[in-house]
Amino acid sequence: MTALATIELATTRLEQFYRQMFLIRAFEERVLELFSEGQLFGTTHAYIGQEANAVGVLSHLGPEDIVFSNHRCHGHYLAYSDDVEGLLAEIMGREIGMCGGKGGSQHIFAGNFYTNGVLGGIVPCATGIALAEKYKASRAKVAVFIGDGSLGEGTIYETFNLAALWSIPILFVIENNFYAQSTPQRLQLSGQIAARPQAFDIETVHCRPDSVEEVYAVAGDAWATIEEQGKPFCLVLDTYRFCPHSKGDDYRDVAEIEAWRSRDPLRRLANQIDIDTRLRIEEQAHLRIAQAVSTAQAAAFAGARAISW
Amino acid sequence: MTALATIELATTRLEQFYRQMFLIRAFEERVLELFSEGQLFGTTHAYIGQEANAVGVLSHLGPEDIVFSNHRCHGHYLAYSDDVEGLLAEIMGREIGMCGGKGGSQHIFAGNFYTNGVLGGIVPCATGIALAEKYKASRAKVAVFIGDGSLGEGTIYETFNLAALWSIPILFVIENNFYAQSTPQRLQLSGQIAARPQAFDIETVHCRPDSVEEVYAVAGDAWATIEEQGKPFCLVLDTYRFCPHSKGDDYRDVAEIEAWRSRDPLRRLANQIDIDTRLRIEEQAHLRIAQAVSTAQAAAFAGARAISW
Amino acid sequence: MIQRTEQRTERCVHVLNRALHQLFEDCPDTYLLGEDIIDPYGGAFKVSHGLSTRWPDRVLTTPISEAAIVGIANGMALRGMRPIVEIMFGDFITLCADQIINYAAKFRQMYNDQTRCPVVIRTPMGGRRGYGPTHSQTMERLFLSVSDLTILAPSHLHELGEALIHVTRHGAGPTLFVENKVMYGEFHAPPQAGRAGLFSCRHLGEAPLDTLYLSLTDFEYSDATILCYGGMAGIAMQAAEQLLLEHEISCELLIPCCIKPLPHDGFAEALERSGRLVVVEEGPLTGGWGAEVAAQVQERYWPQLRGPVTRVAAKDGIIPCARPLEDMVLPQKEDLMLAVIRAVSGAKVGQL
Amino acid sequence: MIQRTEQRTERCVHVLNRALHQLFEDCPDTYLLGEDIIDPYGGAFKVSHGLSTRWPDRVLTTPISEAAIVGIANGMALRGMRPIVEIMFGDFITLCADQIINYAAKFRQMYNDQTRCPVVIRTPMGGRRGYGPTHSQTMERLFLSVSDLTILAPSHLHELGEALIHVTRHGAGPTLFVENKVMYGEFHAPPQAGRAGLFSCRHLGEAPLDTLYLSLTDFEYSDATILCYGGMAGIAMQAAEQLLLEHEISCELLIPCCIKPLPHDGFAEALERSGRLVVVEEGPLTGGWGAEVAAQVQERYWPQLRGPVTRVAAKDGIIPCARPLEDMVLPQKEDLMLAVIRAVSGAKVGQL
Ligand SMILES: Cc1ncc(C[n+]2csc(CCOP(=O)(O)OP(=O)(O)O)c2C)c(N)n1
Ligand SMILES: Cc1ncc(C[n+]2csc(CCOP(=O)(O)OP(=O)(O)O)c2C)c(N)n1
Ligand SMILES: [Mg+2]
Ligand SMILES: [Mg+2]
Repeated sequence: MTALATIELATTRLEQFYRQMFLIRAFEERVLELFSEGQLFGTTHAYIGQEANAVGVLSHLGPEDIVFSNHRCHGHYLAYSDDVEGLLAEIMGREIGMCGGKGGSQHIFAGNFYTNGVLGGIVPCATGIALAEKYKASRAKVAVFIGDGSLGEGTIYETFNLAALWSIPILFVIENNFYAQSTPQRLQLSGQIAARPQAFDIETVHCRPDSVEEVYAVAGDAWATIEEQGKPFCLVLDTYRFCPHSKGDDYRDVAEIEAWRSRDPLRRLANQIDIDTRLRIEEQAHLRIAQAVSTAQAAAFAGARAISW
Repeated sequence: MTALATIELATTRLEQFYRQMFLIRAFEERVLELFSEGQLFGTTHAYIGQEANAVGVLSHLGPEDIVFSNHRCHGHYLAYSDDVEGLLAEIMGREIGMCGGKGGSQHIFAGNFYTNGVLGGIVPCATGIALAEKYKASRAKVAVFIGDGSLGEGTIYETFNLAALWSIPILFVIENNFYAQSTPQRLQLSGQIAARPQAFDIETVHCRPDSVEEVYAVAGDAWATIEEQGKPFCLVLDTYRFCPHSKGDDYRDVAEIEAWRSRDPLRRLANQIDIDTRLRIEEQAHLRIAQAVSTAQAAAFAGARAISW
Repeated sequence: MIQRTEQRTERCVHVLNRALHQLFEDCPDTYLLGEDIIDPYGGAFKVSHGLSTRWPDRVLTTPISEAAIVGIANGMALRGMRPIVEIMFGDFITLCADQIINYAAKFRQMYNDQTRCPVVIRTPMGGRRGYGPTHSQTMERLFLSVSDLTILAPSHLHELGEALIHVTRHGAGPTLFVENKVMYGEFHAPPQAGRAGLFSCRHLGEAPLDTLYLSLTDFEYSDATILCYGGMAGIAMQAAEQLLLEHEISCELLIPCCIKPLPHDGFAEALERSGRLVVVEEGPLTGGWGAEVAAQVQERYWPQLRGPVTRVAAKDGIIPCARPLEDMVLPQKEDLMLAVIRAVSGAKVGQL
Repeated sequence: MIQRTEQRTERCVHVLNRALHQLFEDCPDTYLLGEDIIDPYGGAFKVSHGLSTRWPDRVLTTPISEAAIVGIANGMALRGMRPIVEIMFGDFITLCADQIINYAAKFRQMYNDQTRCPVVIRTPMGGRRGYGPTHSQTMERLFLSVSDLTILAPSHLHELGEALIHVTRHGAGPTLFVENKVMYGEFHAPPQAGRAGLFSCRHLGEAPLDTLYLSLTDFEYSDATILCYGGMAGIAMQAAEQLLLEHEISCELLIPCCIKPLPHDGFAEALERSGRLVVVEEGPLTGGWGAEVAAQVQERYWPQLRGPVTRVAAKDGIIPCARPLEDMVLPQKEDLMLAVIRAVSGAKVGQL
């Protein structure tokens, strides 16, 4: 490949990253607005600030690859599937949601993408999926996203042990945003995060990426290692959410939030992209989201017809 | 203290150790016999080979101190309480057992000694006990015994995290006998045992003691550290059971068993004790056990009278 | 609709919060453990608000470790403390099932009555908030068969704060204290001078765990007895009012605070009068509270019964997120009214 | 005592073992996960004996991690495999309650019927072996209210091997497969040519999950219907024989293989004839299987009933270690006989 071609590819990739990250950001902001407007019912956990993780890790995946996510799943789902319409309709409780309005914000499924709102238990399930794919020799990649707070759940360590023992090829992505709901890490986590998977002989990389490219690079290495060694791998990504835990109150230090905001990978990436392209991307995202909202609003509420399951 | 006094004290202590260890060994052998004779019902897990752990760790404790044990609890209980009679009657299902025949071999309680036959869950319970004693400022020592196989249970890691976070003074004793029932360690444990508590910032010492004095010494250091620092401590003791897991089959390599038998801390200790003393100790133990058996046999079966709870 | 007369001064969440403050003041052995329970957040439903500011050492905010938290509280209870655990959503009680069933509820009996484990596990249950399949369940049914475990599930009519204080201070064994999520926001409306809204009210059994016995006809006439608890109390009262006004069907209500063991207070009198029992609960039909109630009632009050005990409950299955779907799954006032009408008219399902 | 005629060739544990071998041979997607299940040990109760020698890659002996094992099997099932998990003792199923209730049994419905999680969880239940409070329980009752979960609990009369094969190959959702511990050692005694010992036998519903309908009087006369499952089947048969011989009370037996959802096969006919139902189970009385059965039966067969449905079960509380205590707690033949005599004579508890 010529140097120029490489640069072009890189540019295209950065644009692609920006398209995805911006879409997630705009989507989540719109969802929070819809909540304030009283158009949504229940709860939601926005991914604002963490977009680089989903995009950087999942850009290595195709539709045959598998993702298991948690309560904060919108970003992962969009990075994986680009299905703005299905997700928004689902959150808005519409029949045309990808789970017919039954799952809502935290229980979504489509293709090879799974979530569950009960913390911890997704980890053995995802690992079982990876084991099945190993037996099938499908070569499908499997990633599971875990919050730092979820590391309180014992099932995760049971699974670390098993994944290492049985050489199950899976990527554990720990998104370390330093909070579990209202609880700062020092009140809920002893020792170092990376030491935990390592104690079970799981190769672990802990980093504080400044950009999506950096996430993309470490994730690329992680996927390559998994592919090569047929073993589990753990990636700990320091990150931060700029929004409250769910819809509600946020008691974090404003200076802390601002410090992290000044490192916002989305803003950083924006500066790397030429202004016309950027505006086009942003416009398109807003348009898609607006259309998805209209479509969902026009669609029947789930339950307008009789339920069947 | 004069040098002579020190030696005498040491001698007395060794004799005391021998008395306790021999008692446990003889007790367990007698229990297994009673099983073969069909005098017992249910199941039992003998402590044969591991006596040095219970005696070395618990000789630092008084009756106000607290122990939580597991399915393989007879040795811990005898080292702690010397209550041959209560335990034997309990195992034999007699009303005069310390739990009136309700608990049986794996669910015993007396004073400050607790057990439960469901693996893992004893660890948070014991840690809660230690927390209560911390709040009460009772200075009671608290020990919990964990088998290497039980490290499969996730609750243990949840508890490691909490014990470290909250500086709960408790001694986690991991008796690493390299097997979980029929399963050798390589099939059930990834990484290094000591790395696990360490990953939660729990100070951990892993050793392979050859003698009860060695256990006594490392345990002494552990108790001192706990006392001094007011934090949890983990002691990993390599050990081996010479008997089958419960009553039944044993498929372990005979050479392996023999290799460990040749390091039997009880035999080693026997050689350090003058022959008359030794014989006297052994005779006394056999006598006590025989009497306990007779007493239990003569006692009413639990349930001869109506139950009440 | 009918004007209600009860005082609307305080929401139930605040009553519970006050009770915790009271407990912490009066009983130095009380501790609270749970996720996100310290100030300024004060718990996902704010029940523990203000507590950690006053007693920072006795309010232990925890990692997300439901099993270990309950285990630790069990240990504290074994040593004479009076720990309370808050499980953030009742749905997660599956994670501490082992600690409740094989530990807390077994210690006393298997240790031959030589010890006690009086741990209190408080947790919000129930739907109608759109939280979806894993945050809306009514899970107390899973523990109905656990010996030695007491289950309290007060309604907005009960002295729920007193109940919490009582069981924490005097409970002899483990207690599951169920707080209905919708109830949190409801006004506390304990009966005043024998009245609860339009109903005459009697208190049966010992306060503060008493069963409330409600009648719209001064206990003179009753076509059917409705048995309910917790979040269904308000719905059942509305159903009873509407049944009387629109259908001339008179129902008495029995609303226990303690759902396990099942107190039979009032059963004999109520069934003597009505001969019909409709049990309503927010949890799913199959294997629910109503099953045990029906089994006991038909066995003990057979001669009084004019028809089978009928059950109104959530449809078996997940609780969906979308509001209309959730409404279809959870038991509504109309479902209860229909069941009562059927019971009274002796009609079979499908005939009405 | 009466001479039995059934063939005494094979113990139930061996039937189950053969079924697993068959499954592994026929169905390459079948895996077994559990503690201590590989050869030479072959499982704590030897049900998996020989399996790992033939299929070393498909028999996964695990660490002591009940929750993660079920979770991993759930994941495998989501991807089209047919995993079976062995939980060494049913008592430990509390540890995987979350994976069963909030994962396996929820996936299909909360994902809007777009996926399936056909995991099979096999586990021994029951006492009478002196294993004490944490190794003798009958825990299936805890899961009776879990939608989408099927619970099978065959007796030694059922084609239990076929049932295991069927549900593993064709189950559409999660299944809890309960193996009574005492049954393991009993001889497999499927009815032959319409006879099961002294009983005439009909097969109701679809094999191999059929309900067995037994009569000592060729379905001509019945004073009471006994409903039971699993390890209580043999005891119920003995009780029925003795009731007829010594008390001239004729009982019919209904013995389902599937206890949830509850099949009503035979209920109408049996109750039409007897008008009385006695449900017997090894688990504790309160909140047990019998509660749901009683609730359903009194509701649906009210006109046929001559008296209340009565329940015979273990006494609420722990299962003690000491044999005589255990015997007092668990339901015995005599308890069942007494209950039937009372039901037939219409006597109240305590009057006999
Ligand atoms: C088993 C369980 N316990 C508690 C909760 C409630 N809860 C939802 S999100 C959350 C915090 C999770 O923190 P973390 O894992 O760090 O993820 P983050 O929200 O930071 O992305 C909690 C406690 C839950 N959903 N499941
Ligand atoms: C939760 C639970 N799972 C399984 C068992 C069955 N079991 C009893 S002892 C044992 C092996 C324990 O191994 P380890 O912890 O190493 O202790 P050891 O027997 O070697 O002393 C097993 C699997 C149990 N009692 N509890
Ligand atoms: Mg976090
Ligand atoms: Mg071991």
